[in-house]
Amino acid sequence: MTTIDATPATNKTPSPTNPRRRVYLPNTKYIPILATLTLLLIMYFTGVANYENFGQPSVVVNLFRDNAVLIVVAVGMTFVIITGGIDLSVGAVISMTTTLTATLLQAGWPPLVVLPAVLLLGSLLGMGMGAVIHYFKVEPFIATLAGLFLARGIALFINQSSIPIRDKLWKAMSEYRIVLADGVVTKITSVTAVVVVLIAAAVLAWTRFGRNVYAIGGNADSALLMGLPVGRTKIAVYTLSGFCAALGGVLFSINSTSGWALQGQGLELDAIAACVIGGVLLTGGSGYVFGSLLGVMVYGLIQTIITFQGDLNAAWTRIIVGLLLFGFIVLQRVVTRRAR
Amino acid sequence: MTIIKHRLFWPSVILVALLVVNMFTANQFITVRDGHLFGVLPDILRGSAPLLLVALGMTLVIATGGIDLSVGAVMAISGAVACLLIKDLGNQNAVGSVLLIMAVAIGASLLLGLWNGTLVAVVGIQPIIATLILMVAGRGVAQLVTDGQIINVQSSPYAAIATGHFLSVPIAFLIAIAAVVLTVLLTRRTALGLLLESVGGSPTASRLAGIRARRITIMVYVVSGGLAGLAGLIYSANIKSADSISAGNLIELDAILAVVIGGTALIGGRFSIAGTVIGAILIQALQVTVVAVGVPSKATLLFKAVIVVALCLSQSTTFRQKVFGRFKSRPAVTAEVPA
Amino acid sequence: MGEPSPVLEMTGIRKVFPGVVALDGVDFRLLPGEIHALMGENGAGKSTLIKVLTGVYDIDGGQITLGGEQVDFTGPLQSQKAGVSTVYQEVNLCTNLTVAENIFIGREPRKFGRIQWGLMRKRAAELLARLDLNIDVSATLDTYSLAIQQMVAIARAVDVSARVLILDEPTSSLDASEVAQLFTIMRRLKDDGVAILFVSHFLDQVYEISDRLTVLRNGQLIGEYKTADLPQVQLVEKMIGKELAVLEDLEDKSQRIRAKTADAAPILAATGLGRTGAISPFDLTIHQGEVVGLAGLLGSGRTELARLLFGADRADSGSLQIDGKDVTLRSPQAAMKRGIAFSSENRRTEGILGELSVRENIILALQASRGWTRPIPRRKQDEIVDKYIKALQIRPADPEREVRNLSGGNQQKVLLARWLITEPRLLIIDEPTRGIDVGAKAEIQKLVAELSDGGMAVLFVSAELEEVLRLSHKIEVLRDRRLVEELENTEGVDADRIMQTIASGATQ
Amino acid sequence: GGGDDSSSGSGSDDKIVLGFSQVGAESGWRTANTKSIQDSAKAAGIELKFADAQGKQENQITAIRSFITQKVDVIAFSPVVTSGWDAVLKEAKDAGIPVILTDRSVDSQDTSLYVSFLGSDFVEEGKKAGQWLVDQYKGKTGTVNIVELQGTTGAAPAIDRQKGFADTIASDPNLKVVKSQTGDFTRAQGKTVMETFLQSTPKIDVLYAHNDDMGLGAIEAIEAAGKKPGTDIKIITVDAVKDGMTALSEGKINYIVECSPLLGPQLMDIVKQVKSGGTPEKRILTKETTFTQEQAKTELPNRQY
Ligand SMILES: Nc1ncnc2c1ncn2[C@@H]1O[C@H](COP(=O)(O)OP(=O)(O)OP(=O)(O)O)[C@@H](O)[C@H]1O
Ligand SMILES: Nc1ncnc2c1ncn2[C@@H]1O[C@H](COP(=O)(O)OP(=O)(O)OP(=O)(O)O)[C@@H](O)[C@H]1O
Ligand SMILES: [Mg+2]
Ligand SMILES: [Mg+2]
Repeated sequence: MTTIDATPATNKTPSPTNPRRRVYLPNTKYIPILATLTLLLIMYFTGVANYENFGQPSVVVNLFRDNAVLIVVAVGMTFVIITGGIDLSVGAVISMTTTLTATLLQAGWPPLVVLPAVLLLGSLLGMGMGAVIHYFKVEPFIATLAGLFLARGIALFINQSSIPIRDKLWKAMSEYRIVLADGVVTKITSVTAVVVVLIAAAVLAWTRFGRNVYAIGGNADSALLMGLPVGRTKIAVYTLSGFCAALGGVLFSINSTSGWALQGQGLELDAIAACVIGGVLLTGGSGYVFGSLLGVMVYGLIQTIITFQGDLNAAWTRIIVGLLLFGFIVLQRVVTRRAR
Repeated sequence: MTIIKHRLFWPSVILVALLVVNMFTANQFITVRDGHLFGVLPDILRGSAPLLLVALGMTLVIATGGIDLSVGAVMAISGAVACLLIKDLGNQNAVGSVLLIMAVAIGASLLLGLWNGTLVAVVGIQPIIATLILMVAGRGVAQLVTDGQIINVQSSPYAAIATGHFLSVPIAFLIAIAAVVLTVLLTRRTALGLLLESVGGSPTASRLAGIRARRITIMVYVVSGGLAGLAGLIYSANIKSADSISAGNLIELDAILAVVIGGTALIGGRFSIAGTVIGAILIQALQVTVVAVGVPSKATLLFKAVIVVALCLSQSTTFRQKVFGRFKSRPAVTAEVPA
Repeated sequence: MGEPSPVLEMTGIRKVFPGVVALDGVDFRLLPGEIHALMGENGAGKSTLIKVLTGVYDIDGGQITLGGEQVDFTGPLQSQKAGVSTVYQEVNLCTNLTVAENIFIGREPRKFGRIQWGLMRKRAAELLARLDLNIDVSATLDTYSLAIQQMVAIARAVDVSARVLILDEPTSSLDASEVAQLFTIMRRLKDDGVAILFVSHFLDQVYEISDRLTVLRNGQLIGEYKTADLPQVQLVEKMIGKELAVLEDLEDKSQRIRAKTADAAPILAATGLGRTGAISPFDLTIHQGEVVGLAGLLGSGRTELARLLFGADRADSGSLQIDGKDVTLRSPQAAMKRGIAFSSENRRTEGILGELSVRENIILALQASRGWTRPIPRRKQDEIVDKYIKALQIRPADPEREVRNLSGGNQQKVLLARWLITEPRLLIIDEPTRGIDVGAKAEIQKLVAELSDGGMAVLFVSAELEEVLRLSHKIEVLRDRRLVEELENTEGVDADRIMQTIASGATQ
Repeated sequence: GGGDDSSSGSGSDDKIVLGFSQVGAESGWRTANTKSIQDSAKAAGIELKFADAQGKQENQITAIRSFITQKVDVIAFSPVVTSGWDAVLKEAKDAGIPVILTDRSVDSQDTSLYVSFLGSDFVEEGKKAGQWLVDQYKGKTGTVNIVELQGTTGAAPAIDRQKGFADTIASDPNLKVVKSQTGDFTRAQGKTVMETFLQSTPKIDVLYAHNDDMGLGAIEAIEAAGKKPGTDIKIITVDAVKDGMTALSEGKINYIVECSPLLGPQLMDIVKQVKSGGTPEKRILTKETTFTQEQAKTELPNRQY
């Protein structure tokens, strides 16, 4: 044990880097995303080749508009899943938000009060669930399921039927057209969604909070021992997800100028699926906001293809969606494996 | 003291509480009529059979760290296949043919489970997505099989699996219990349970301990498929028809909830079949209670939310410590140590 | 000499886990500018004392003062803020993050709230270079071996300017030169007035570096001593409560060499076996009853070599013969079927199943090889498990306890037991004595010797060269992921000789 | 998927292209509705772009927008909910595509957003069911205990059928809804909920189910409890699908209010009318009736769905 000087320090580790990493491939951690993107493009061009009008720019632009809510929700979900959690309450929070928004607006509340109020409520609900998950060590699944029941329960309790929104601001937002190019129009909702994605991606990649999210997902026990604010971060991601869901609800209410307690049913599963398709690992610790965005795009594109196909009844719609999903996932898997 | 600490204590308490409520609201809680059990309790037990079966398979899947979203679709397919074949029977009451058809339907479900298992264990797709594919497409297939309509059958042997009685006990419940017993034997009398928990606990460590994780994973999905198929048969026999649209709709959520209530963690590892049984019956009892007490349908979800919140808090050791711990003074803790 | 007032003082600390009193009225003091060793057997309560101090666990009694003020940390975050920097026993880092992130997470260099990645990587690389570690800091941590991870953890802890530095078995998988690097840094910090708490089962290291030491046994304080005043033998006595006799038997090397069955048929013969990026093709034969040691520096490829022989990784060149027959090991099962067992160096992620009980962990491999349809009868399980709990002195001796609640050293023993009960013909053990106390280590070494006398072949990997020398019949020296030399462990072979081989880099 | 047949897409030839967005496939009734529309489109020589919304408003909005992108000639849809169509309908209007509502209405204040609404009136159906009951118990004394199996909570038909029914029976203080709970429009739920109703209600005289399927499930439960459906407990349902009519003719149901899914032929007529520049009536009620047990016996052989 005392023969240290026999090894001249300079002689040690002549290969400074891991040889496996010497060849430059696109960084392996981005491979799933790149694979998803490639496959998405392939899918898109297959659509263009097969359907008339599919190549119009508005198809792509509408993808963002039609899936604005899902995008926003998936962003929040991405944070939650990266910490190794799950949030089932998002769809219900959307319904609660739309119902509440519509009810309050109908009751004559000023829209500029309603907006922050519902966003705050969604965040608070998220925070509550996060707190229960962290402090009482309740499984995220069951805690957020309770949140689901609660939020939709509140919505149904407020009003079972759909409530129209006739508020001027809401209507204006709903009808405001942003002209991107000749004949290519988009709406506030899609712009909001894109902004949310950009902000979230920046937060996840560049801030301390973002890194803590990954650390917790990698190993929550270690993160705690490393002195990271595990509790605070966990609560924050659920708050964030609640906020995103509430924002999704607002977008929903803008999109449809109405509120309804059954809105957003099953949306949680779509959001989770979108994240996972986009390469976020359900076990936590890995994934990107852009991945989830791509996941939503895959979902949206499948829907678009189905509508363009136009001759599928319910049964075939489901089967084709399943098959497309299957094809996509398996290809993604194969491509990622090859590249590794 | 120790019994209160048991993780199934609080779910059991809530279950018993719900049953007690039903005791007061019901005309009959449990009686014998026409030679078989009758009343709310038998109704709850019978009604819980499909959920129990599905949750049972889900428990094993979850133990390996997976999840099976496709159970509802498998239920729909199995019921559809069975009813379609039975409808075309010359004599719908021929016990032999009906049994054969049921075997075919379950066979189909096992194959669907195999498909899931292969996607997860061989292709390496995350379980939630792998089974989502079948969840979406499978119901489409079921709708295709039934042509979107409800297929009616008039087969008393088939109906019996849901509504019949054997030794005055509902057959559906007996089937569920038989499945539970079989699963317990399968997992605890063989080494399967241990290996499952090991794979769920850490796939890497299990592989290095020489466990054939792949085979085991495929197997649990197959079992889950088969049990879902059986549940689908009971579901459709109960209404003597195949309803491909609503059969097993959203049951995956209830099943997962039952498993989690039963104390099995979603990340995999240790599982408790007894817990799942309690969980499944609890959910059914809750549903019945909601109707029996006459909770208005717009408040139903709120009512459920309260129960689930109570459940999840009661199961949290930390919560109990923080709330009930207040009553005890700190020195008391130290005092009991020497024992 | 007037003692400076302690920077940290713990008095009457009591910590109870269900069924165990882990600490019972322990006092502990740490003076500024000293290196203080905390000594005790596996399960004595060292790690628990540390976790109690840093707020991971609540205390059930006693009090802690830091810098004269009473503290009650609610978590590592608080203690870290108060100037206590800690390396916990099992490497507690996030393997999904890069090396640089692991070092800096929680205190990343930022500008306008945005992390400065470039700066962070640069600083991380510099920091590691000071520990003589030149690795790619932007690679994720899971691409590195456990030893490197341990170095990264150390780097993280020493970089923060702390009042108190706690190192819980930081050297358990490091080899001599890394240890030397670490000690240099520790001395420098000590000179700066940092109080260092150091845990190690290597007595040499303790005597080399520490000023004072505190001994725990069974959760109780035995005493606090000046290192210089307490001879090794007495220290061991205080730790285990009785005299240690086992070690002596082994020292006679000539005896070991004689025991070797010289011309038995080889169990395993590898020719040109290799895996790109992991280990260059190598030749190796292992005979029945032979103990083969692997020596090399950190990252030299010992673990990779061992994994190939077990089928944990697949070889992509060369061939492997077992009992004279060509085989390709596609999976661990394939190797196990041929009588090979492998205990990984990374017990936390590749070894134990924390949720399962001691009994289940022990029988796991045997059960796996029997298949799920043939369970081991419970009576037999209990019998085997009891036997090994006794033989390896696993404590607490409760087969139904969850393994994750065992102390690190005891977990290691459980793993060893797991493989011993499969009665392999070739036992590959990677760092089997990592984190194991003196007494148990001697027991394990004795056990290995006995097993080899009984005809079992053993491939023994350890960062502790002396151990390799003591046990092996022949020693394979690795360097830069290639096997550079095979040495018969004869009279003239000693640590110096091996280090020279490594340094000169002779090729096969 | 193929797509060779869609090359005829944007009305480049004289074939009319109709984009139809269906609510979903939540029941046999809905499937019959879909079939009717698909079949009659084919018969009328109209090219149908069909999209299934799976019960989600957002999907439906997406589908309608997609129809606009695809430049179909006419859009028709059965709204999932009543509110929230203004924006998308305006887009259609701006694109110059006429919109026809089928089966369910929307609550837009600007009625110029759609050209016509073809469908039944759920409130009216509830009223018809209630009226029959009022007539049955006219002049009788003693309370009549009614249990109600509602449709999916929050769904428009469920809300309206409950409302129409409740409004009508309010005229007779003896008629009392003692229990009301959702049966999700499905047989299985109908059966389960009815089982509990039977267990927890001392005396049930009448069952009102928001659709046939729930009623049929409830019949199973009633029989299992040893009572005679139609006699011991009077049953009223809505829809009049074949299975329901069979039960009605067998005397297990007492009264069914029809809600016809066969909107296809009428819809195609309107489409053609719109396309050729005509203005159809704003509100077209589907031809619907009610059935008693006797009427059912004669009608049953003609039921196709
Ligand atoms: N979380 C826990 N739950 C229950 N018992 C525990 C827990 N952590 C530690 N113990 C028990 O407390 C005792 C002290 O363990 P500790 O880890 O402090 O030992 P140690 O001195 O660090 O040993 P080693 O040298 O093996 O690391 C052991 O008996 C152990 O089994
Ligand atoms: N000094 C180093 N420089 C770069 N990479 C290293 C170094 N040491 C180890 N590694 C990485 O660690 C991985 C594991 O090496 P391996 O486990 O075979 O080494 P070992 O000889 O067992 O050493 P250890 O004592 O670390 O267990 C290798 O894949 C390599 O990428
Ligand atoms: Mg320790
Ligand atoms: Mg190693």
